[in-house]
Amino acid sequence: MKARGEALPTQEMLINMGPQHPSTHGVLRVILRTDGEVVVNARPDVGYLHRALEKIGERVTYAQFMPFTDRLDYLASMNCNAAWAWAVEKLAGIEVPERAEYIRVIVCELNRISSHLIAFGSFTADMGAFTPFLYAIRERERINDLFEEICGNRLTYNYVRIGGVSADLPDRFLEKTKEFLDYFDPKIPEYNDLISYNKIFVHRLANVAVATPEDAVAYGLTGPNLRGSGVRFDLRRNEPYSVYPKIDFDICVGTGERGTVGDCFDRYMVRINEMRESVKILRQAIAQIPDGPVMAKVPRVFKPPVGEVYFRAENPRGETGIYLISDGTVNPYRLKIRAPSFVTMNIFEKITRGLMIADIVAVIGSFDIILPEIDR
Amino acid sequence: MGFKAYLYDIWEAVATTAKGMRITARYGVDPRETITLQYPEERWEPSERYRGFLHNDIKRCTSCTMCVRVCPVDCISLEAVRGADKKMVLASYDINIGRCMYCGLCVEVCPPKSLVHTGGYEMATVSRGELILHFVPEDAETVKGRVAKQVAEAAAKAEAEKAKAEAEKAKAEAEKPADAPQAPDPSPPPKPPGEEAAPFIQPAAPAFAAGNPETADAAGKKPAKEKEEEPAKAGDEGGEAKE
Amino acid sequence: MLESLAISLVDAVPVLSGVPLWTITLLIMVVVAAVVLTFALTYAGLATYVERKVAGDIQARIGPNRVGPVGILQFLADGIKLLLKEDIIPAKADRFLFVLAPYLVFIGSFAAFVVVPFGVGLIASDLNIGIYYVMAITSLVVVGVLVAGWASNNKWALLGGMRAAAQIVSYEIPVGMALLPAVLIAGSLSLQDIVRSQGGLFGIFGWNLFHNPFTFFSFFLYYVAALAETNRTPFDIPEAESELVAGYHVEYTGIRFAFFFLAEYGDMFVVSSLATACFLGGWHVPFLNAEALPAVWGNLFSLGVFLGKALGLVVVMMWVRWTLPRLRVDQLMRMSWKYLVPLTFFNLLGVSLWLLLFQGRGIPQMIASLFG
Amino acid sequence: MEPKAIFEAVRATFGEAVSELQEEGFRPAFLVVSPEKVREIGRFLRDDPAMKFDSLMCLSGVDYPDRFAVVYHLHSLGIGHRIGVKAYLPRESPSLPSVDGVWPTANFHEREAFDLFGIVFEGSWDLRRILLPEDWEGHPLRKDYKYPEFYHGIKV
Repeated sequence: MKARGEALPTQEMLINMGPQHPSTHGVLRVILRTDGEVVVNARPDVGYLHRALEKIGERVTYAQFMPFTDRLDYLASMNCNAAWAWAVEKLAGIEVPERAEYIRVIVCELNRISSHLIAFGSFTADMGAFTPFLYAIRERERINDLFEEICGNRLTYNYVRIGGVSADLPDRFLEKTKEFLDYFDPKIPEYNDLISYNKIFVHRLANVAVATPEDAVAYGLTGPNLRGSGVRFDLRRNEPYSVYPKIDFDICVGTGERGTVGDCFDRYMVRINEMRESVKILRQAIAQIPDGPVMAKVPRVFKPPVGEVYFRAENPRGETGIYLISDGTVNPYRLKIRAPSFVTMNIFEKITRGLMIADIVAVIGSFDIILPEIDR
Repeated sequence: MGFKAYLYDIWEAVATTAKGMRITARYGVDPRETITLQYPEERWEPSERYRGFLHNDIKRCTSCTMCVRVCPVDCISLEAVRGADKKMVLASYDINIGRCMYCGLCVEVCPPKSLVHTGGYEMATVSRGELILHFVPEDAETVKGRVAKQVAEAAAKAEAEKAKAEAEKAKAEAEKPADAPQAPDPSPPPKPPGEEAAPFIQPAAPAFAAGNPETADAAGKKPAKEKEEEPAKAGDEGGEAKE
Repeated sequence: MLESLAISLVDAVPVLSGVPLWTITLLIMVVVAAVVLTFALTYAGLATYVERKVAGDIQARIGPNRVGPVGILQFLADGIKLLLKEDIIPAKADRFLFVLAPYLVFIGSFAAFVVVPFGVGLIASDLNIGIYYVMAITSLVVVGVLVAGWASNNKWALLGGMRAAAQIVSYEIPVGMALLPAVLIAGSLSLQDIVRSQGGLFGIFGWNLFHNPFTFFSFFLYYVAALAETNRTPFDIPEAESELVAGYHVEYTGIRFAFFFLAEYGDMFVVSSLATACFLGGWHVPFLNAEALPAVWGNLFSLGVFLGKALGLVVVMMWVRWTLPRLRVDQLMRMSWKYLVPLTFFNLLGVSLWLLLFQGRGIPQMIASLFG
Repeated sequence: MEPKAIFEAVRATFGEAVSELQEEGFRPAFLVVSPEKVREIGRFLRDDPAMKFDSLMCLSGVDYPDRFAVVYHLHSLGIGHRIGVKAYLPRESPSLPSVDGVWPTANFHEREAFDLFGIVFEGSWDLRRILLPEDWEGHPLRKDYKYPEFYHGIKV
């Protein structure tokens, strides 16, 4: 025993969280400097999954890059497919048939639900409640069934094409989607009862890792993470593309329901509420979808005009921006993908200061990052 | 924290926990909620558009290489040689399904629709080499050698016929020099070569020995074509059995 | 007790009269220990199976169903697998402590079975300090866990070990305090005495649970605190697979890991059986005096009832686990020191005052006396 | 604000540092600025009440045939207009001031551009390789990048 007043020398501990860790959602590595359980500094180290998609993009044609966008954010392949198609169409000025646009919106919103389900499920699993994860997976399987019918795959859909979609909707698809929506609607209150408002869960999330609106904008948070900070901004509404202007829906923002605006709980609740809005969008899109062709005339050897375009789409994880430079050949000259999760990791070091190790897990989960997108 | 808040805290914890436990209990006791599919016994039916393993119907394949060019990951390799009939003959058509990402672009562009996705999704191998699907049952070199031989034969035959025709022409010219401009017939007298002899001479590849369609007339073409199909089918069956 | 058993055995079988008494006593001890251990191991194995089944049911799945009828032999398969696994000791681990830790945890958990009153006469050793003994011997678990966390030479394991030490030490207090009302009512630390005190002809109203409002709350407080003692969700932060990967046993493999695993389930049973003995009337069957029945029937009957009650509580633990998320370490501490400790003290005070005011009579007795 | 008006306004403040407005075929339009003035122009674009470009959507490095460029895509959440800013750099030792003091989000983008193009951002608070290993040689997104045959003695 040391004499009274003589402090024991203490030392900060350096812990490697990841790249192999159950709740870093992939191969994220966080270098933690901790003082006991309290995190002094958490520095994310990304790049373990780098596949040089941008370099690949310079070697393949515009149409060939479509399957690679599947691998960008594999939980929201449809959204990435569609973002790529929209970007190229904007570059080349292709008019897409309205039915195709509606189909894209339908599949994108279905995919948004399924992506948010995984976000919800894996987040609760990170928080120690494993059961909601299984429920989320169960719902997601039904969406996967729908997608399998429409495009033949359950994960990497590669369904959207430049100028439209690869195939028209199969028979009874819209009815089945409606059935799913009717089934899914009552599930959200159930999730809320089961876990969202659970005392322990709320305590784990409220007031943890607050991203103020100013910080959120300055650090480039987008999508649900930005809205969780109380910023009412949604590209589907503020910079409308496709047929979103014709559809009525609300933008969900964090309200500081159980704590401060912009805490983990707000980010979580925005996702839960967005699933409801997606259901709303889907119902409208199903009611409005016109008949017609699903593919515009696009030459087989597709050469867009020389130019540069930056297109961004509201994906489940935020804005996926595509900066595309065309030199008039069949291959993109330069292609930069602004991945929302990648940008989100930038704020990580700032807002995790002074949290506990268990909170790091909550922060990663609340940002709903996905590694293939971070590392591209 | 006031005493009231303290008690409310406890109450909230108990109430929300009870709420959650009620839901899990309902799932726990309700057998209808079980959604597991007992995989090897119960099977899920892939949908019509399911993108499973690729299959190429080599009878219909025209060796146009569209699939090879469109494949983003270069998993299809195709070797074709120009046959005696000026059509492309597949020497080998391999798909490395270990590499394939099932994007379906190749199926979309295939002009004769010979390349299709099957519903197959089960495969396990112990070595990577087994992940390469061979659609042409024979060895590429064998096919190439055979075709080269046929081409040479056909060329020789054509040469012979040309020589013959020229000889005739020369003869005709010699006989009727005045008629010379009309004399050369673009298609010399059709003589379906080896129409009945070829299958016996070359049982391995009778189809291609059946003749040069350019030299064959319409009547001679038809039987030759029918002959073409039979052995091809046999070869295909052999391939399936191998799989 | 064992000695008297030995004497009666010698009386029954005259051949043994030549053998020294202590040998027979020792033999009986070994046999009893073997029986208890066998029970404990079988129970722990089956509990893992039940846990997975419960989890499956709750999660809309099936759970294990391949080995044996409805998968009941799954635990044997798992056990064999764990036995056959390579036993890895990390190169930089403290070998001696690393090897020692699982035994400490295992002993701490399974030695408590000795005083569990399974039935009228079914108790390995009816110690007169039963509850005290349980509290003391289960403290070995925390030593084992801490040693495991330290010896693994892994930062995650160390964090887990530290968390476990802090948690178990903190929760010992509410656990002890919540059990004391039963001791007060029975006036004895012996578990058999506590169980006997809950008899009577009031059916389930003879249980301490319904003795007075304070004991009623005591039971729930005990149950929550016991969940934390056994490191179960929502208090499983020493393992916390999503934060600490696996906590203190992250470096353990094979049979050493199995020891930790079995100890956890053993602990669950111990705390459940304590709750049963102290609050749920132990082996008492409502409206039936098991002690008055012939020895064999009485024992069988009471054994069944006791196991039913205790295992029911174990299943509730599983149900809780598959519903709730996990607390953070500071919240866990706050819960213990700010909520459970004051409340258990308050309860203890309440029970003491009650006993003082009403001469040890509970509400059911008072109601009964009203009706004559 | 229209790109033209933004161009005029920025030009009025910074003069020749803003050399041209690329409009035809560029969506959004680009202000071409001289690299050494990037930080000042960025701060002006962020703080000027008529501009308020508070959000840096994207920062990319580009390898044009004869020179490098760093491209900034800006957006204003309040006003809702967008503009691109482009700074051309020489191929030899490309470097320009970092803008992570203006928009903190620039940091990861700049690290990426540094990693994949070798563009040095002076004054950045943390300029390290981000996607590739620290000991990787070369900058793969350059058009003249040669694929390595070995990495740590392992055949690629």
